[in-house]
Amino acid sequence: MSQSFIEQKNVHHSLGMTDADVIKIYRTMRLARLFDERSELLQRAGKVAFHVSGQGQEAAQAAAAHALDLAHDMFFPYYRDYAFVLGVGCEVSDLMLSLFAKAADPFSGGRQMPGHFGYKAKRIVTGSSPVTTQVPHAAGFALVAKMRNQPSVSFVTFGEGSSNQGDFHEGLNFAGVHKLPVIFFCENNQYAISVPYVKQMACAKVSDRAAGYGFPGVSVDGTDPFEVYAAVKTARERALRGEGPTLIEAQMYRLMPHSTSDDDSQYRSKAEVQAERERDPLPRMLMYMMQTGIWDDVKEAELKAECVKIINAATELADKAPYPVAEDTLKHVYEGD
Amino acid sequence: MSQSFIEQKNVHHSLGMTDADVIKIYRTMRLARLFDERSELLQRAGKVAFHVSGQGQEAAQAAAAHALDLAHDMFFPYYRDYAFVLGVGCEVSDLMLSLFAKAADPFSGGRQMPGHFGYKAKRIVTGSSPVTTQVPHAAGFALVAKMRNQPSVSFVTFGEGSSNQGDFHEGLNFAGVHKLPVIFFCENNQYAISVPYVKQMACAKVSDRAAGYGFPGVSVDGTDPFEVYAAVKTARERALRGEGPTLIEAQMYRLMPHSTSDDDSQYRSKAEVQAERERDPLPRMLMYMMQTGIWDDVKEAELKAECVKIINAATELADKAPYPVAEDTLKHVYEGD
Amino acid sequence: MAKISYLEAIRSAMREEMERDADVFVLGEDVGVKGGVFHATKGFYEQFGEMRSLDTPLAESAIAGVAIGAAMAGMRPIAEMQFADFIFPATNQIISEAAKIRYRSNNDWNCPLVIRAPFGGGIGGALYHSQCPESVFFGTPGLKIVAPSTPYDAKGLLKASIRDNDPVLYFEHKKCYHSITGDVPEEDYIVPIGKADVKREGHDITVITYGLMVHYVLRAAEELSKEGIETLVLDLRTIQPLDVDAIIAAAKQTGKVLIVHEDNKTGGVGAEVAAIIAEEILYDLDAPIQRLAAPDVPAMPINPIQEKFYMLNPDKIAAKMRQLAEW
Amino acid sequence: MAKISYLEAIRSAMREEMERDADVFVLGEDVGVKGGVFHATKGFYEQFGEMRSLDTPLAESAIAGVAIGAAMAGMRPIAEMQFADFIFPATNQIISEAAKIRYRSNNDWNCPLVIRAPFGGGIGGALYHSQCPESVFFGTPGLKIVAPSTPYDAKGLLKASIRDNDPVLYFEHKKCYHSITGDVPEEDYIVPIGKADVKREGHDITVITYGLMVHYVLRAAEELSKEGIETLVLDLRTIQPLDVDAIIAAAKQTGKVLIVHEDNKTGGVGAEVAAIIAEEILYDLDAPIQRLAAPDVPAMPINPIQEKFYMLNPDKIAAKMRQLAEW
Ligand SMILES: Cc1ncc(C[n+]2csc(CCOP(=O)(O)OP(=O)(O)O)c2C)c(N)n1
Ligand SMILES: Cc1ncc(C[n+]2csc(CCOP(=O)(O)OP(=O)(O)O)c2C)c(N)n1
Ligand SMILES: [Mg+2]
Ligand SMILES: [Mg+2]
Repeated sequence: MSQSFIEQKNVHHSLGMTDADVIKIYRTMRLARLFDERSELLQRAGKVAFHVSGQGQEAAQAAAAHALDLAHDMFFPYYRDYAFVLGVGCEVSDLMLSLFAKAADPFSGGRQMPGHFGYKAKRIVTGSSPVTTQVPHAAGFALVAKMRNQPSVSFVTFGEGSSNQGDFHEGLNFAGVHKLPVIFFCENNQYAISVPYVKQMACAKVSDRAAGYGFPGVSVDGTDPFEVYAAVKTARERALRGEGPTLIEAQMYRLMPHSTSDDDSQYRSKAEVQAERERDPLPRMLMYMMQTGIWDDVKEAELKAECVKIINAATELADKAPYPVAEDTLKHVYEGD
Repeated sequence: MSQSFIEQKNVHHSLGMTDADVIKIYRTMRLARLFDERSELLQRAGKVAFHVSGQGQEAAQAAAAHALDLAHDMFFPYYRDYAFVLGVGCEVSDLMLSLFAKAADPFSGGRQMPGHFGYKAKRIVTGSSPVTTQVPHAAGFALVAKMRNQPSVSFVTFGEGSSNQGDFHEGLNFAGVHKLPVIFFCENNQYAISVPYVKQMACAKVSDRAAGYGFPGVSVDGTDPFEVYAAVKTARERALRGEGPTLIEAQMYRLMPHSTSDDDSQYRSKAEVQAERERDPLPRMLMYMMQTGIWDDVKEAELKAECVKIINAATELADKAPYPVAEDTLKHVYEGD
Repeated sequence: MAKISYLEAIRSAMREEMERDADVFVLGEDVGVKGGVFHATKGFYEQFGEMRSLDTPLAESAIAGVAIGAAMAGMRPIAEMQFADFIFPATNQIISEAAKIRYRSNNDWNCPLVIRAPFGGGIGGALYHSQCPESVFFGTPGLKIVAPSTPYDAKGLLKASIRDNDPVLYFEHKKCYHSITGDVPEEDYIVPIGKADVKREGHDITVITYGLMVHYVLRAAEELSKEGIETLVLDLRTIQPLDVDAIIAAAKQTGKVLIVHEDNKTGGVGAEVAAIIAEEILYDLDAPIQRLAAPDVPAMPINPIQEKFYMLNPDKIAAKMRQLAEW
Repeated sequence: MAKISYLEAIRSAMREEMERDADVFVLGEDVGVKGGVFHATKGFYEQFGEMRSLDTPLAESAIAGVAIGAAMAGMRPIAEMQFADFIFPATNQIISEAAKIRYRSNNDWNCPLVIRAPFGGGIGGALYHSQCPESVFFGTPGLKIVAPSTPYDAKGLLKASIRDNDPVLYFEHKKCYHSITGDVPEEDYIVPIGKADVKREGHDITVITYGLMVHYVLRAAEELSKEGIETLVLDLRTIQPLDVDAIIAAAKQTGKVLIVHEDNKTGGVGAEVAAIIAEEILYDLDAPIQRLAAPDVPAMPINPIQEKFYMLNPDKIAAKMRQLAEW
């Protein structure tokens, strides 16, 4: 619940970040939020079938993306990571094409659900629905980086509920034994669908789990982009020095229902959600930038307008884009088919 | 490497144990060791095909068994736990029948490998070869004990290598969330077949893992029966009070190759094994008992003779016992067949 | 008799068994407070309390493994896999443990466990919320596998599964939940595991199927009936053990057999059904044994064009049936 | 040509591929310092160093999952499951991930992975060191599955698997390791995935099989030859994708087909082979399609009486072949 970064005026300078860095992160957050809100609308309007929201998680995602090396690192995002994938180079139109399940969807050619990323050109590794399978993959890429002596770090995200899967344990353990360059980034949004944190695990923090793998675990305020940025930077440097993985827990709150198929009033109160809206990273980041003097109402209006234009254009493009061809269902089971 | 219990004269009194308790534990250890040695001989002589040894692990196993409630607790031993199963009421003849794969083998009717226990009358739950699957089962029994409000604790053992399996993580987490009465007992004998501890996990102690599940983890000298006894007693009381599980790591050394199919000179030096023989719990327990005055050469000779007699009788019985009937292969796939 | 939905049949089977037998309880992701993502356990938390409608951590191997432990301890757990696609992390517990507990212990222990798993597609679920994973478990002795198509069968088979003393995988078709309704007796009944059911009599061709496809086949059969072709429709209901007698009888009746399933063709349950017929009554056949199933691709895409291409439907089935009838 | 064992064929295939291509490496439990519990990777640690013969923690899902990651990263990992029975904890990684990576990414990513798994029984391995798990993975599109019977095929298929750009499950029969030797060319060669092989020509009956059973069938065929019955023996070699053309040709040649496998009968690969024949060339058959396989029990017991009862052998096979010939 730290309000610290808002109160402090120059957190970002003390972290070696320029004003432009901050604006870039904010822009990513803003774009992701607008995409997310638009997706909700499109779903409610019956234009698309399904959306899974990342609202409340944008600060952590955008800041983490900004702390990574887009030319060398490898990314293993999970389904809420719109801000993250925008931060590492995806376009809103990519997200929209995926949301509409159109042929030009770069993640899967309209095959997978929205939120299932994968884009080799952007160093995003293909992901699936069964949670946490990507965690050992991230270790596998890191193993190869170590074998080939490449300055590449695997950055993999997952929810806190997913840290209860066997693959979490096995993946972190493998990376720990071989001191692999991996950042395990848990977006702890307090719920696994309807199951609250206390019914998921009995340790106080997800980061407590790192002790079992012999590498550091840190918990940060996931609504504070600067804390997240600093933690990811530190973890990345550690990884590059050959000292091995870090488990980062970014603590936050899932502001929306689990997905458009979920009714969260079945398991949590409106009051709880309302209270958590106080920590919504977007207005707080805006306040920080205003207070710091690098932002003002005019710039905000301009940005908003620019983002809306992007979203509108992407929506139109995706809406009009063709679906895949029926017979192409048979393609790409094996090489050459 | 504590020599402490040998140096102290009345460790057992300070733990509330009688002399008879100590002698009972020692007898179990002795019997298990003799069974183990005999099995090695039988295998080398071609009388049986395969043996997996528990030598070096008897103190922890026998002491743990002695700390449990044989009328209420449920046991989930792993394949090296001869001293443990003897301690909870199995006979050497049971072990021999299983070693010879005879029809009267109470664990499996000659179906499973030796070291695969399971005996409802003795509260031993059936186990298999794929490691660590028994860990969630132990949580399941403990869940039922909690539901039914029974004073029953699940006691489950496994090697340190097995603590890297997904089922370890998922089982401990489940038990932690629901504060179930389970004692997770890791027999850390330093190797998973050929793979030494440092190549299995990067945490200093297996017990470090408990932090990730929100319950205590303790490491004890697994060659010291009193340390083990005390730890298991404490964990059991905690479980019965409804405070949840404990992870106990008993540190020890596998004195023999992984199994009779293994040649350990391929991956560890004779010198290392020789040095570890110094910590062999059997002579040390004997020394303690001698120094404490509850044991002497005559009693030792008597016990040895009694044990050899038991082993001989069991060997003969098992050797002569009939194999299962061929057509019974088809039985017990489902109820009633 | 009351007309209820397939989902309500499943819910009421569980509810009644839980009322009847204190050893029955449900566990799984979101089955407690929320009442299940499909609401199969709606109201259970309120009626039976937390411990009998237990929200678990997100860990399928633990859900299966803990349930196996509880079953061996004498309870009758019903473990829910949120989607059948997510049963795979529990494979080791199901195949190495549940299936082998009675056998390996020489009948000393047993495992009265039900694993419910919503399966099947045609609901815009994409690759990982549409799969038919039954063929992965089919052929593992020690497991029973059922896949009902109607509310009557769903309720009766679930009750039979809960009362069974061996592990049962219960595949329920998501698309049937609300779209299929049917009459169900007010009084307690079971549908025995291992018995197929003739859902329609006919003397021209035989179609053997299960799950959602039963309804599509019946629709196709209606269509063909107008053309003068009468179809015997055998609903397997239980996939393992297969009702060999019923399969043989149904095949013999017409001598022309088509096997239809939603799962992909190669290595599916249909292969075994075909093999049994080819082994037992080859000389009674008047046409090659046909199979109609999904294409051999990993799973169905989400976009509506390709989902439709992937999924069978009454038209595709009718076309194949017509072909067979004309053979 | 050199006469080498089946195990040496596997080892030399890996060694030569690792010498040829720096992207090839092995990982698994005990594959490094010890050289594998069956010594399949003996000497690799010394020749290629720790990173290319990597001892992993005891965690099959990680072995598969890390290997999948490495494969997507451009390497050609060979992951060893110590026993095929222990492949099940990795099921989710194999079925949900490896098999679907190319498809779900619309060809953007691929997964050139080999998983080696020693399978099969008759070696006193009991329930959990004897299993034939191929039918669990058979029918999952996106996977290739091979199961060679001879040193020549073992070496050639392993090389082909390593060079393949999709995931391959390589089931090697433990009982063949030392008991089967055969000629293998000195020079580099591959055996293409997807091609069955006629191991013996014959015009009376056709036996289709794979793995260890190839040798038992050949021995039975010898026996029957003395009685004047000539058997065509088709070794599938690749289980997925099946060589449909070769199956059809072999079945047509004699019109009498027996399918033999060590795996239990129901839901085995034999069911699909039978179904294909019954679908494609029913009218060319002179006898019902027979299957001979292990009984439908969870796995084989360790005691020698029941292990023998469970396992097929040349005598049991010959008896069934005789029956078919006399049909
Ligand atoms: C193996 C598996 N089991 C179940 C599901 C269904 N499911 C999708 S998301 C989810 C909850 C995930 O919670 P968490 O990891 O905390 O991530 P969050 O959704 O909260 O971001 C569940 C149970 C799944 N996708 N994969
Ligand atoms: C899932 C699984 N994978 C592999 C094996 C083969 N295996 C048997 S014992 C063993 C090593 C176990 O090491 P650890 O857990 O430390 O127990 P220890 O044998 O040292 O007592 C292995 C790899 C197995 N039994 N189960
Ligand atoms: Mg969450
Ligand atoms: Mg060990």
